[in-house]
Amino acid sequence: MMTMESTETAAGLDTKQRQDLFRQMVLIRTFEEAILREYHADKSPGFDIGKGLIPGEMHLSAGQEPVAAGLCAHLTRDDALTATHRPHHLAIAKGMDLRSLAGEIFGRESGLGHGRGGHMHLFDPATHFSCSGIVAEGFPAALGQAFAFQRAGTGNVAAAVAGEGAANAGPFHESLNLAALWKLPVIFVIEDNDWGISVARAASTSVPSNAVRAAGYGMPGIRVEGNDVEAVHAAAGEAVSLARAGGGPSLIEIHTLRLWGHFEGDAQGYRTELADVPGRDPIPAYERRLRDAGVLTDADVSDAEAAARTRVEDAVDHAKAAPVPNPDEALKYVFVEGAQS
Amino acid sequence: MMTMESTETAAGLDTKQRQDLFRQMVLIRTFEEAILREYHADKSPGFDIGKGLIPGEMHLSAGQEPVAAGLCAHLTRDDALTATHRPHHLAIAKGMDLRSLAGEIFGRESGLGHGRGGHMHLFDPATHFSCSGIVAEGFPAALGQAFAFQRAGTGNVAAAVAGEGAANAGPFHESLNLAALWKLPVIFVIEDNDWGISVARAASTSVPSNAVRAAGYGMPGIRVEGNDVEAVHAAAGEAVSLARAGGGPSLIEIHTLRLWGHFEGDAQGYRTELADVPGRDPIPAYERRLRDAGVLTDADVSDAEAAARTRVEDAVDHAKAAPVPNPDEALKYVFVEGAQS
Amino acid sequence: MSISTGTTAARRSLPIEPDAGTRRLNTAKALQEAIASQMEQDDSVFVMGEDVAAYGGIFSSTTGLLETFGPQRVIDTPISESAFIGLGIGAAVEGMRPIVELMFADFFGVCMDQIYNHMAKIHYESGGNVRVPMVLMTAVGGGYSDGAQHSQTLWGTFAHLPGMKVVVPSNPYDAKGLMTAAIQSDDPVVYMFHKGVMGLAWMAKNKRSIGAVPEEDYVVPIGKAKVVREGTDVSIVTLSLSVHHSLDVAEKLAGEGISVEVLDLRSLVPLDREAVIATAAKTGRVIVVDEDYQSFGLSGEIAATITEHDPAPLLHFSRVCVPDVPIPYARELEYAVLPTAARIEAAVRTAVTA
Amino acid sequence: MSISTGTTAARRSLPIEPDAGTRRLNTAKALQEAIASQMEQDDSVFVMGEDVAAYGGIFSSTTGLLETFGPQRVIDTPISESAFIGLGIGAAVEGMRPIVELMFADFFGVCMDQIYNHMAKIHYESGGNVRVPMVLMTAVGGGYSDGAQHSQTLWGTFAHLPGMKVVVPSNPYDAKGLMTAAIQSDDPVVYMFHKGVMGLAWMAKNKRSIGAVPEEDYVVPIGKAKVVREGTDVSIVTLSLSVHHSLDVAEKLAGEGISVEVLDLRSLVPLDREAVIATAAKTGRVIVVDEDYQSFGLSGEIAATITEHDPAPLLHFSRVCVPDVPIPYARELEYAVLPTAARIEAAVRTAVTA
Ligand SMILES: Cc1ncc(C[n+]2csc(CCOP(=O)(O)OP(=O)(O)O)c2C)c(N)n1
Ligand SMILES: Cc1ncc(C[n+]2csc(CCOP(=O)(O)OP(=O)(O)O)c2C)c(N)n1
Ligand SMILES: [Mg+2]
Ligand SMILES: [Mg+2]
Repeated sequence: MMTMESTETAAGLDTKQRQDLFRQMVLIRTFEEAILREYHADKSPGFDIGKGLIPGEMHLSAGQEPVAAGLCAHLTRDDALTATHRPHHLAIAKGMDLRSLAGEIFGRESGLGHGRGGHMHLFDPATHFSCSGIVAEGFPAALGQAFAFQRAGTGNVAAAVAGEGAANAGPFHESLNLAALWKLPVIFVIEDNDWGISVARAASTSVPSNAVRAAGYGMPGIRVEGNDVEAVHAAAGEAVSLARAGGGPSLIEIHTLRLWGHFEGDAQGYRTELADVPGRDPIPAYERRLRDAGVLTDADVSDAEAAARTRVEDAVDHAKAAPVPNPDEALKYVFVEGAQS
Repeated sequence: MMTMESTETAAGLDTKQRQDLFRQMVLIRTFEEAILREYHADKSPGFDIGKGLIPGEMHLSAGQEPVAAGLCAHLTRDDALTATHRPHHLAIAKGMDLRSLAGEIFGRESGLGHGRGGHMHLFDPATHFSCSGIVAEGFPAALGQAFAFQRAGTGNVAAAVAGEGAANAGPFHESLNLAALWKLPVIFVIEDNDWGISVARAASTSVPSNAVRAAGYGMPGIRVEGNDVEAVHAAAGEAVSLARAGGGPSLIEIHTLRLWGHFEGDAQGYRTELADVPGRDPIPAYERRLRDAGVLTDADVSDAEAAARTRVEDAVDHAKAAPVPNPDEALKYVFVEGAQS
Repeated sequence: MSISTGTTAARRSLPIEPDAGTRRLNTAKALQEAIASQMEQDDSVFVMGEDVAAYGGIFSSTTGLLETFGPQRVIDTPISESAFIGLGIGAAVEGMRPIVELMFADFFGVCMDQIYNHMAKIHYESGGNVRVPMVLMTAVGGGYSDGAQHSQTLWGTFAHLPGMKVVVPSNPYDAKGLMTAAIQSDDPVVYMFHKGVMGLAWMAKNKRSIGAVPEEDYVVPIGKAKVVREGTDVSIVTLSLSVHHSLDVAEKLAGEGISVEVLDLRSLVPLDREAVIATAAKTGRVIVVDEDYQSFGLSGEIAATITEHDPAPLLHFSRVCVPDVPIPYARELEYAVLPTAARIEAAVRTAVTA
Repeated sequence: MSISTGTTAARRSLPIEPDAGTRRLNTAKALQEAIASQMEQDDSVFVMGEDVAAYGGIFSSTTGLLETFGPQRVIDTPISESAFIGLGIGAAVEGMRPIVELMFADFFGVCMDQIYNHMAKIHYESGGNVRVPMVLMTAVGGGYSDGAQHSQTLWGTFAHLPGMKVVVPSNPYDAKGLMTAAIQSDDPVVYMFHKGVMGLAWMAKNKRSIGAVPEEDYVVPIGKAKVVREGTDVSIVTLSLSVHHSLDVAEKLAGEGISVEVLDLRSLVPLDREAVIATAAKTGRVIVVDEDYQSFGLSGEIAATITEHDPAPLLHFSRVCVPDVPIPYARELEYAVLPTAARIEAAVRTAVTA
């Protein structure tokens, strides 16, 4: 296990790449802010989780953009990625069509799953993206995708992302062992945002870093501190290269930040460090850093924000205008062949 | 992780203790040989697994006596132990009544579970012994027993034993994390007999030693080589003392030997090293060592064997003479209170 | 491993379904009160699960318990369901009385081996020598667009597998009485509460999620159904949130002269087969309303219970269940597959004209 | 993630239940042959599980495949069921056609989340965009004293949960045809074979575990039951090993002038409800013989299927199942709870006099 400090990591990134990382994070944040707005727009008076244009549990990823941007910079659309109940940042960075994503979140026929899945169940053949609402049960799918890539000899890789809470669940262990045993091209990524709902990392995990667990599988393990997109980029780059070259899996734990509640409606009364959360927002921090380095101007920032806003609002508008699914077709898609029993 | 070599381990054991370890192993082997004999006595012509006085799958522990003897020398009847589908050696060393054990194996009313459980399902309140036929699913029970002991402040500990195959299953990981997190008095013991049925350790486990995995939970891990009862005794002693003193769990992996097939009837065609298995039998080896050290005489050996034979044949005779369960009572014991639905 | 008998005596002396009185609580509060009272009286009772301490349970099953009983008895766990449910089993085997929460029943697939092969079977396999006096508490049900992995009821799955009792309260009174009975039971009990009957501030509230609850301890016996509305034309056999939809329909149709009897099963294991047979004999027309998947579950068991007793009185049998489809996310789709009042009403109308 | 359509065309052209011919195989061989033939024709088919390679499957489901296809396509796994079943799902999503063995169905509790929340739901949640063409093959059943954790059939549990097809062959012919259909299906199929019908050398052999099997490829359509014996007095609705016990009883009672119809369901999902309704209408007296637990399972589903269609023709309904008890170890106890020929015969005698 190694620890990578954020100061060492800019090396090798050119201006375009750094701007792209910034733009990717802005796009994700803009999307999440729009969903936040739409989600709460019509749930009052008296928050009702089932009401409104976007009903149900909503797990937003604000604060965790560095993970998605830094990791997905190394992945093509033909690589695979599996995510969790908190998937939007990764879906966007992986290149999912924003209209299909928003459509699914709004439960419309235009959505990725024609409204059957919802925000925790995004399956996109175009970007080989999937996710699962069951903690840690997304890991194994990545093994299978990596297995298929390995057999086909495509050189593609699969990334499996989950929270630090998931790293205490059985499938984490089974998946790391199997991936290492068969040298599958998988990159395991743990997003350590300090919390699993209301349970602090120290109350769930017997060791300070999941990266130390990599040694138990004979794979490289690294913990990235500082919620720093460039450090993530560097660590992910090594892991992806290793996997593509046939060197097998790696484990990366990234110390990141859950900027908002576990889900919308979470009052976070349990959260001791709540006061200093806003100050840890990674996007203004990265903006400052790039400005200080002279690679980001006022115009670049407004352009990034405007471009993001245009794409996101287009996706949201499109979703809102799309038809809701036909209730008479609720049983469609249970099976490919034939009706259900 | 440390590795303990067998040559360093005799230290601290007096003659009586060494003889006791030998006697314990002889007792276990004698029992397993008797079950082997009885199991096969009436299954021919043409082996039929469901036939005979002892029907069903039979997983015998011959060759793994050093684990049971070395570990259980440190446990009292009030400590707990959970085992697997291969439980006899541990049950005997833990002090289970041999008649109750044999009675259950023969499926008699006199058995521990009145014939309901069978050889993979031994539950003994007197010795806090339990086992499970589901690989790795025995681990969690030990956490709960240790939790109860911890809350009651009794100083008792729980040992959780399973094979090297089980160490790749999810509950292994979940249990080690939780035990370490809550500093539960548990001793995790992996019996590495090189095989999980027909799957060689190298085909199932991504690292050469499970002891390295202990670091991923922040607990001590040790691998004991040589199938050496005194080395096991030493390692277990440290782990038990640590747990009793409130120091939390440890992991011990013991390289041991499956002397016979996975279960009776296993032709072991897959087993590449079959030819040299008999030469690795730990009991003659220990006998030679104690004889060489001058602490075991011909008389001691015959006495140990005779005493074991007497106890074992008594238990077997008792089981054979006991009544079979009454089929009209097949539904008894589903619930404590009331009939089932 | 020891057999605790103390609370058995205590249970015998508790009132059985006493008068409800006038104090009104919501279901969540009633449930919390049952747990708190048992924890006060019995040190061996403790609560464990994800987010049960500071958070108070995602669906408020444990609100306030941490404050009263402290972190030694109200314990947050890692996301390691097999390990902590198994821990509960091991503690129960040693004489403690754990209440373990599985946050959503939908997650059973990550820990079912502990539940059905261990918790439920140890007593039998041990020939009665080892008891597992444990409560596995879990939230069920949909209706708020939580998708295919967070909206299931799944009680048919638990009830199918032997060795565990299964209770499913529909209202505050039963929630308290069944939880008290569950904690005091020497058998493992799966306690399944529907999110929609808890009376949560942040979810559409059923008007019957608040009701009269005695302050004293009492039990609702495990295995006893209740006729919650008498009727003569058609029987609805149901449970949990669907009881309320069924009562709404019964009230509405009473105005049209259709008399609907509603049987709240309350327990699935043991199943009160006498009550099922009695209502079927009374009306001859049976509708099972069940938020679980239709096939191979509760609705079939009701048909078999009636017909194996005597098929003759049965003039009509139908079911309003989830039609063997994963629960869809979009509201329009989800409400097309849930057993809504509209579907129940249509079924009743069909039944009386059949 | 890609949709493979190649084999769909292949499937269409395969004969459906052709003449059996004269070549006789046992069920295990028939099953192996189906797998081998599909592996030969389609590189994307592979087999994975514990002890499926050198050992050939604990119950001989994969004997000989390693020798023919090598370790890249016949793959032993660690004891990590969630991981390797999930691996199968991921590979299927990418267009492969995995056959994954879960050694005993009893182990479902360690990996059910992958099975029922992932394998079975992805196609639906994706709105039909992602297919999971995977076969989950597993051994079921008792009768040889393997105890409560290794003797269960559990098909009711799988059939209750939507999104996976469930097939249960009782003989060599169906074993081959259903496996071929399962591999070629674009839906996930759970293939449950009873150890007692495989014709294993080391287990009591049922005389019908050897039978005529065509050499060519063919399919037994998923979802089609079969009347394996015509009769007029009473219908036995059953599956798997119990088909043979039922046929034995039917043969015996024919001598006494009692005419028993035996329906082999073969598939549980989809369930051939028409066949169930037809036999019930024909005889009016239905006995379900089921080696699964009695309550909340298959037997209830049969009662509901008949009565929701029309309760009137049903004169008698009864069940011969495992009476909601963990499978006991001791032979005397186990055979007291299994659906033996003696219990079936007694049920038939009761049915015809009722
Ligand atoms: C098996 C399982 N257990 C519990 C849950 C409920 N749950 C959903 S998210 C969550 C916390 C996850 O924490 P972490 O893995 O750190 O991810 P984060 O939410 O912080 O992104 C829990 C307990 C679940 N979905 N699945
Ligand atoms: C969850 C589960 N998967 C598979 C099995 C089948 N099985 C029984 S024993 C065994 C091998 C166990 O190997 P190991 O843990 O090394 O123990 P050993 O038999 O060598 O003592 C397997 C695969 C099982 N009982 N439970
Ligand atoms: Mg987290
Ligand atoms: Mg082994």
